[in-house]
Amino acid sequence: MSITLVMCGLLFGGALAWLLEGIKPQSARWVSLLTVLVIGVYFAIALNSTAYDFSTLQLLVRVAWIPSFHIEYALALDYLSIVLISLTLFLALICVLVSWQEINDKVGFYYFNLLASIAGIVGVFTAVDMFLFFFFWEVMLLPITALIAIWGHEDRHFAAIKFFIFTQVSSLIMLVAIIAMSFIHYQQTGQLSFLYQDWLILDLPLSLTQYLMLGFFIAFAVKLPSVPVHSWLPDAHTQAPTAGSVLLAGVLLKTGAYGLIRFVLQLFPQASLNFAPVAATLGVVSILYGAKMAFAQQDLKRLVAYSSISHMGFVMLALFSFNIIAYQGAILTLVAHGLSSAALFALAGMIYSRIHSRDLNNMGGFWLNTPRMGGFALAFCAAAFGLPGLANFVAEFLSLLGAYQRYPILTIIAAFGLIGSAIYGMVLFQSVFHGKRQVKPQAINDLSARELLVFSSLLTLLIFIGLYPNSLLDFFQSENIKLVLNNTAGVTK
Amino acid sequence: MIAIPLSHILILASTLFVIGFVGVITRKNTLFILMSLEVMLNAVGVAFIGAGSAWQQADGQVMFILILTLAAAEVALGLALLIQMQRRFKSLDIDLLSKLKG
Amino acid sequence: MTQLMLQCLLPILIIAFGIVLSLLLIAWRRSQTLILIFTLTIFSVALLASFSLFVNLASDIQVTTLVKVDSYGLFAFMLVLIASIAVSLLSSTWLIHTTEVHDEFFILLQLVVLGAGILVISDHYAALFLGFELLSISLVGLVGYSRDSEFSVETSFKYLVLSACASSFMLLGIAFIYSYSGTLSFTDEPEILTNISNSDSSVGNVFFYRVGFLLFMVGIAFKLSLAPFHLWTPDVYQGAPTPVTLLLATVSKIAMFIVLMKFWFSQAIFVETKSSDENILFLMSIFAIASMLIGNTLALKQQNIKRLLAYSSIAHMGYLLIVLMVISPHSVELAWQSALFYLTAYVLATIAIFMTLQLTQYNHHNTELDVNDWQGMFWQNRSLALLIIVAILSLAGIPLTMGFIGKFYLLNVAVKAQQWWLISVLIIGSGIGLVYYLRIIFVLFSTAIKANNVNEKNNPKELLPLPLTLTPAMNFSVVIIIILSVLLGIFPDLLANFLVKPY
Amino acid sequence: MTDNMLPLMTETVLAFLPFYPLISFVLLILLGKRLSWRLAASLSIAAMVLSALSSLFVISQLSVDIPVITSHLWTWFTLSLAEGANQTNQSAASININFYLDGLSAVMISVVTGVGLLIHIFAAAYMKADENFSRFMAYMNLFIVAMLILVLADNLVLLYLGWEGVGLCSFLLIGFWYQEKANVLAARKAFIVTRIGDTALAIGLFILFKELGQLTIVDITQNAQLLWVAGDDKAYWITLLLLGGAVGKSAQLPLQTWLPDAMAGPTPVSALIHAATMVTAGVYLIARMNGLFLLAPEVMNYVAWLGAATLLLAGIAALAQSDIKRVLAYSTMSQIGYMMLSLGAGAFSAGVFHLMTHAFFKALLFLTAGAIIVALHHQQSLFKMGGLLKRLPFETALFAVGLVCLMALPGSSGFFSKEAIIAQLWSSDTAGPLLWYCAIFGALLTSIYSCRLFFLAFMGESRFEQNLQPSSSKLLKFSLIALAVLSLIGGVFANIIEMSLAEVFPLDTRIVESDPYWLHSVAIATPFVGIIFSWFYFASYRSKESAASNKNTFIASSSGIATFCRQGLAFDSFYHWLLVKPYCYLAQLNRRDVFDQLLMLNAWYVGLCHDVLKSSQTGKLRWYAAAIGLATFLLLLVLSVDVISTEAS
Amino acid sequence: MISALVELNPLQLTFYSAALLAIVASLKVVTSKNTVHALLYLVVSLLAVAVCFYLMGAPFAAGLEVIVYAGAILVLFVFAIMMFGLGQDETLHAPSVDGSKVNQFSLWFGPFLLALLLLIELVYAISSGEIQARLTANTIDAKQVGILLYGPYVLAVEIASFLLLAGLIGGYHYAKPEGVGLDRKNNLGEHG
Repeated sequence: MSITLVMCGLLFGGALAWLLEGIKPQSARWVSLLTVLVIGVYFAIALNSTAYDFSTLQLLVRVAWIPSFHIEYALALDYLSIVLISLTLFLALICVLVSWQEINDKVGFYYFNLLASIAGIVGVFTAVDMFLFFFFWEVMLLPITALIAIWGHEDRHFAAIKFFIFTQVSSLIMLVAIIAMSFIHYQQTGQLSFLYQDWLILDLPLSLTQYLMLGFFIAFAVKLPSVPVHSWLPDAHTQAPTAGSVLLAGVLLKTGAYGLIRFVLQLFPQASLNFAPVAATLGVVSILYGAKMAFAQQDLKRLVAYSSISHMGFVMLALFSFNIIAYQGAILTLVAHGLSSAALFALAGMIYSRIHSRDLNNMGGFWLNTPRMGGFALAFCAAAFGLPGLANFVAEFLSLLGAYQRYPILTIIAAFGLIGSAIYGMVLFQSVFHGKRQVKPQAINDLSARELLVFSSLLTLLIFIGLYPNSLLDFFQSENIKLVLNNTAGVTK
Repeated sequence: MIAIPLSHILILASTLFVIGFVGVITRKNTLFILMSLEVMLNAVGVAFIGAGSAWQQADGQVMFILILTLAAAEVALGLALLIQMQRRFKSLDIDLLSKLKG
Repeated sequence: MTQLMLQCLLPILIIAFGIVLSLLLIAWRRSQTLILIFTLTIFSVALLASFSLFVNLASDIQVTTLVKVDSYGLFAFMLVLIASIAVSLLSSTWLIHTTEVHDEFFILLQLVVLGAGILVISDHYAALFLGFELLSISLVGLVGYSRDSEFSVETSFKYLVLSACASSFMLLGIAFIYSYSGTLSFTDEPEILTNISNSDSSVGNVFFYRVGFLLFMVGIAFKLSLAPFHLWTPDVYQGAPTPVTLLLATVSKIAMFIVLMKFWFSQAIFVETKSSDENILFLMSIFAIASMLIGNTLALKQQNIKRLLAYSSIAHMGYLLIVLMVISPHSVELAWQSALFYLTAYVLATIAIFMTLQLTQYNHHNTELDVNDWQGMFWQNRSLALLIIVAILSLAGIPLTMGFIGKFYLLNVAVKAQQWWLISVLIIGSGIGLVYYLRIIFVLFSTAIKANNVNEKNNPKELLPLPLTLTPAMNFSVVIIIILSVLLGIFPDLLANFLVKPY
Repeated sequence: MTDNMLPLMTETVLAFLPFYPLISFVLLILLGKRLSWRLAASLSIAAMVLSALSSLFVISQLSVDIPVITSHLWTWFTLSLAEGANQTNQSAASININFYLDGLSAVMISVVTGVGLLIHIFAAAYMKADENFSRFMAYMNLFIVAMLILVLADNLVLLYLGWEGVGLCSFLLIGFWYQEKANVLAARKAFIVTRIGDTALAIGLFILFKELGQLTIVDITQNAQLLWVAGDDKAYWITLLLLGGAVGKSAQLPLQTWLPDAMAGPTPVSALIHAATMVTAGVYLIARMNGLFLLAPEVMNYVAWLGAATLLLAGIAALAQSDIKRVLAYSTMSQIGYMMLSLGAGAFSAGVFHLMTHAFFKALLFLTAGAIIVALHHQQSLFKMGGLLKRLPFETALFAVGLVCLMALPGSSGFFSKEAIIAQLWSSDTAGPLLWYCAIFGALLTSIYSCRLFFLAFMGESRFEQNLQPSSSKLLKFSLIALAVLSLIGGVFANIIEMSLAEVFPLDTRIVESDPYWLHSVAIATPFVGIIFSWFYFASYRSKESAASNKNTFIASSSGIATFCRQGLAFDSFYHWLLVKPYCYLAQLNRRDVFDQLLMLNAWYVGLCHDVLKSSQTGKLRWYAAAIGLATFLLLLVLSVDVISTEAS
Repeated sequence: MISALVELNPLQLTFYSAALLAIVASLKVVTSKNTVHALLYLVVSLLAVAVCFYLMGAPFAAGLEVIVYAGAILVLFVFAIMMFGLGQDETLHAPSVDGSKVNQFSLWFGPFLLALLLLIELVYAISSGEIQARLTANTIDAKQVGILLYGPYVLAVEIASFLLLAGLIGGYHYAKPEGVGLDRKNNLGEHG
């Protein structure tokens, strides 16, 4: 089981795509498609053939990297990271496919960036040395920023800079917290260490952890994103090329949630517990505010972007409820939102490629020409507003059900987000597919085979997880997670 | 010899220094600026010599000599530039030299 | 003067001899190529000498009262030499465009290096002052070197007058400190503690010292272009020929910062015995904070690349000041490592950018390059554009590059010293900085203007310059710098291990 | 063997029961327009037939010995419980995809599949000409799936799945003719308004789960009755929230406004979803959760009052409608109000019985109305009809049958069910005489608007000039006749229903003797009073007077009060001003995201600083030198101020 | 004040009068309109400072002040003035600002105030220190200076020579007339 191989493979594939483009123009797409497929298959096979029990964090690699700071190259996996990596690789496939015809300029370099960012994201999900984690955390941003800035829409530079500054500034705060943690380790053991497992056993004074926790929290809250630091997201999503949006919504936001789960909650249980009311409130505000803002948008991608904020609010609320049900709900939300928002962005991309506009006012009545697309769009909108039977419902239901155990009032307020999501979902679907037809009939074609493949694979997964969520949740039933959560809960008592 | 308080010497040095500085920032004529710079350097020399004698060390005077060297080098360069400026602008108005800004 | 002392001074002596020999060489034959090769040889030999000295140095060695050779200083001197070699190589591409023979240029360059060399090993105010002035005076000669440039006189006059002003302030400060302490050496026990046993020294006494310190810092801050003494920087950067700007940005900064650290760490300990260094630390934080904020803010919408770099250098010096904020003597070593690593990253990145700047300037026949002149370079000249990208990312402190490790070092120092204010300003400053750094990178990728130009082919002025073709040697050095920046950014220990004093 | 086989088989049949229409749905969607009308129609109807036969079979297996049949499909998800989080001692609650068949769900599935089948048959004929026929039938099938899941669900989450599913189908079908702006808005409104109720339901589930650690209906009822006594606070809140859900789905006050607009959908949709099945889901929910509602008598009382208020409001509104379908829509609302009233009064089986009979006759009414509308070239306004008695005798007869049931004239199915409700109101703990009067008044209103409708549409002078195009489809006629028969003889099911529901609902222990003797007679007489009143009051509608006087009447009907009534007592505009406008206004106000603006203010501020600082770069040497002095001066000041403060301390 | 003056011994009196003279002369340097006058005032100021040096016990420095400063450096200035004929008023060479008093005032007022404040601060710092009576004013003669200069400071002397070299080369580069130092080969070639 070598995650390093996965990352290197992706990078190598990207580089190959870049190089080969010069020789044979069409090859970049195939090369990257093959790369992602091969890597995905390798990952699956490798997972099945290992004897590790991933219900706890299993250290896979540990090599000294920067000895003068005792920084190590340490990668580990558990079910959480496995699920997220699988999601990443799956969406990578989707990204490659949705860019197939959208990108015609500098294709090779585009795919290089795409695969490089995926490699970085895989790194983020596996790194357990905090310096390494930060390293990947930053490195994944570069290619994504490039994707936005080079292949984005009209305001791409602004959006890319905004995106980059938000994440960079917040992650610098995290870096400070990381360094402070390593010094605390130094003070307590006489040696610097950035290893996550080492930090877990530190005895931290509460007065300090509150600030440290906040350092991590801010970085992850920006990435998640949570109100009031969400405003990079609508711009970035709107301006990014389709695959960029898919990647951003599908995977990148998940890194924020992943950070919250793995680091904030586990390293600073007491501090996060004290902070939980604030965080949960932020989550609720995000849910409602995101839903409200989504409704107000005229830009299709912006609408979906705000809906992402709303969905991620559920994650925040659920995670800070310290409840196993909510925890499962949060994880499921990550996957479900990854799929559904990816689908919606892909939809936006396909519409854009047909009418060259993202403005809802220019749309309407598409059902007439594109019933297939409409059907899928309906399903994905339904997923977005949490129709039972699709993955998002179980996710939101579990999140709220769990959160209610701890924050009854907040959860009830959050539940109004369900209404809000219905409103924007309806607006989204109806303004595109219902109403009078806005464009000439020949202008829009129904889905091509490639697009059909993208959509149907996404929908299949959404339905499968929606009807059989235990396929995922079973991994998160283990005693271990309960133990951690109980520990956190135990602190309260 | 009768002692003169070091503080008085330093006050003298400061006064001369500040006068020189005023010259640098008020005069438009480049030549005056160079002269004012000389006044400033000279003031520093006063301070060094005062301090040196206060500590009964020759270091102050050594420093003075080094400052003298500096003054010479500076004046040489400054006057050369003055020539260049006169050649190019036919004027010594320092405010002409404000093309680089922003 | 023992043999050991002479050995220690060998790199400096080589440069000094080089200057004399150059004079003789000029007397013998005036040739551009010859003097260039000679200068390069001198620098390389000095580099070799310093490296062997650096490796073999067993302890800090005091050579007369004036200088003290230690490994930090030697490392910094090697940096200076590397930067100077880059400057000479770059200037060789620039100087051939004018008809004069530029012997003076190379002699002045060597004088600058000599001044820097003295600064980095100085242990005494006299040495500091002399090194400082040698650097300034030679630089005055260099900044206006191309006399046919319209800014020549303005640049050199500004630099001369302001530098003289600043050094006067500094000298007055030294005089104050001297009258207070009775010694001109950094490391000597101050006389005030040995001679006069007035243990009940009042606060005012310390205030006197502080005033001296502040006046001294004016000079240093001027040279490092720390805010609020930064005003000259963009003008001189812009007016000076590009290689000289590189010199200003690297050699002068390295040397001044090293001497500041030497001074500071001797002084900080000295002040510590008086158990009241809060005010001075406070003063330094003001410098740091002001520089970080003002530098980055000024660079925000700047279009001229050189001015932009000038402003960004202000910010970088502000970041670097953080290493001075150590409280305990134990952290001094970390502070040195951090500073040297950061400087190395900074120098490498600056060299990279100026190199590109010089090459593209030549291509554009335009010394006033705007950021937009680099438009679409990534698609025309990939290696050069990559060089800029790596350099900019390094300056912005993004991982994969050395600059990030440098920033990591700085943050380590700051966290250890618990300078939370400085850290927050650093973060804010970096945030602002990203705006203009990213803008440059995006310009490299953007293709909008090019498309327009295709339609207006009949207007020769608007045509983009031909794609740059680099000589193999240039290409090689570009690749080397890229690899070096990234390699050291991923494996910083390759360099960091050198920064630990072996003794 | 057979003894063992039979339960297994029953379970299997039950398990597959809802999924035949699903298969049909998938096929119809995938194949789409490639299917011919015949193929698509037979596919969807076949699925319905299969479901109906299955339900007949499983219902036949129910007996006193086997009151409940369950069928486990798979575990949906598992809710782990933190220790000590609830009073029961289990560590996890499984949410299963389980089907649970008892008397109540048996009634429901028989209605859903039975009426559903008939409406499908009707729809196949009715929608034949539509180019999206197969999509329509697919939606209808999907709706049946969701509805069946809703009524068969053994836990509330699965019920919620069906609940939302029917909502979505309703949305799709209302907006089926999506090119009309009005349809689109009606669909949106229907979905969002019901979603508000759904949210209340969801919150109710959260509380339920927190309090009981259960979401399976049987367990909830059992545990709740073990743990709580009547009047318990928790039960109060939970049932209130469940009521919220029910109110939304069943178009009761205060969430009733979507139903009239929902008539924008094709008529079979109105018949199936907005009359027979979906809108009764709320009634089903309350009946299903009766164990819980009984613990909260106050909420029962609210249910009754809401029902009464809705039936009156809807009755009044129906009086003023000009669109035939809207009249029927309001009448649906009003009839569901009866059901609610009945549930609130504790007369659960009467409510459910009325649900069934209402499904029959309201489906009949809608479908007949549909047939008439088609015949009139999609003319829905009553004022454009008139005199259809002669021109469309078949339809008129069927419609009359429906109206008779609606008015609950003796002998009709509506009579049995409605009388059963009214009879139990007077002495109910949670209802009472006041509500009885309401019900009676409602019955009066019902007969008046029914008569008005009948007079306007079928009597008097024909106001429709064009030729009629009555459909001659046999399928259509078959389904109509079948429904008419059901409507008429529906009363015979009363005993069967009573029997099958006896297991589900607690026994009625109230003493009926306290009722005054005249109750029954008044109740029976009321519709006739209404008819007689209308006969005279609406005389102009049925007379063949000159067009001018008719005109006057119609103008009068557009007076203030009439308009107020026609708009459903202005609830629409009330909500529009109270909720929709402010929300839209807020959204518009903050379209550019105030947080973003605040954050970008920083950027603006830095830009401003840049400009200010840039102006300090004047390029003037003397200013630069002065700046050195100025800075030195200021820094010295900082130092000295600091010293003074240390000296002071 | 008067009594304090009376109590001063002649040497001190000389010092203070020389200091006063230096200050006044310096003031005249920076305010004078005429270049040559200013230069002469500068000489006066330097000479007065030389006297102070002498009284501070630094006769060698006093000598250098007169010889090098007043002698050599100022001669450079004189040469420069003579070269360009700069004897006149600076206003001839700088665009005059109507010469109105208001303008003059506003031109001077800010810098003057700034300088005054700076001076006050410095004086405050000086007087706050305990360095009042430290000066013993024993003469440090040229020999001591020489021993120091060629002992510990020998490197400084060497470096100072390079400093002068730098000044020389820089000065040469700027002052050389256009065309001097052209590469002979190029000069004769097509560029010539």
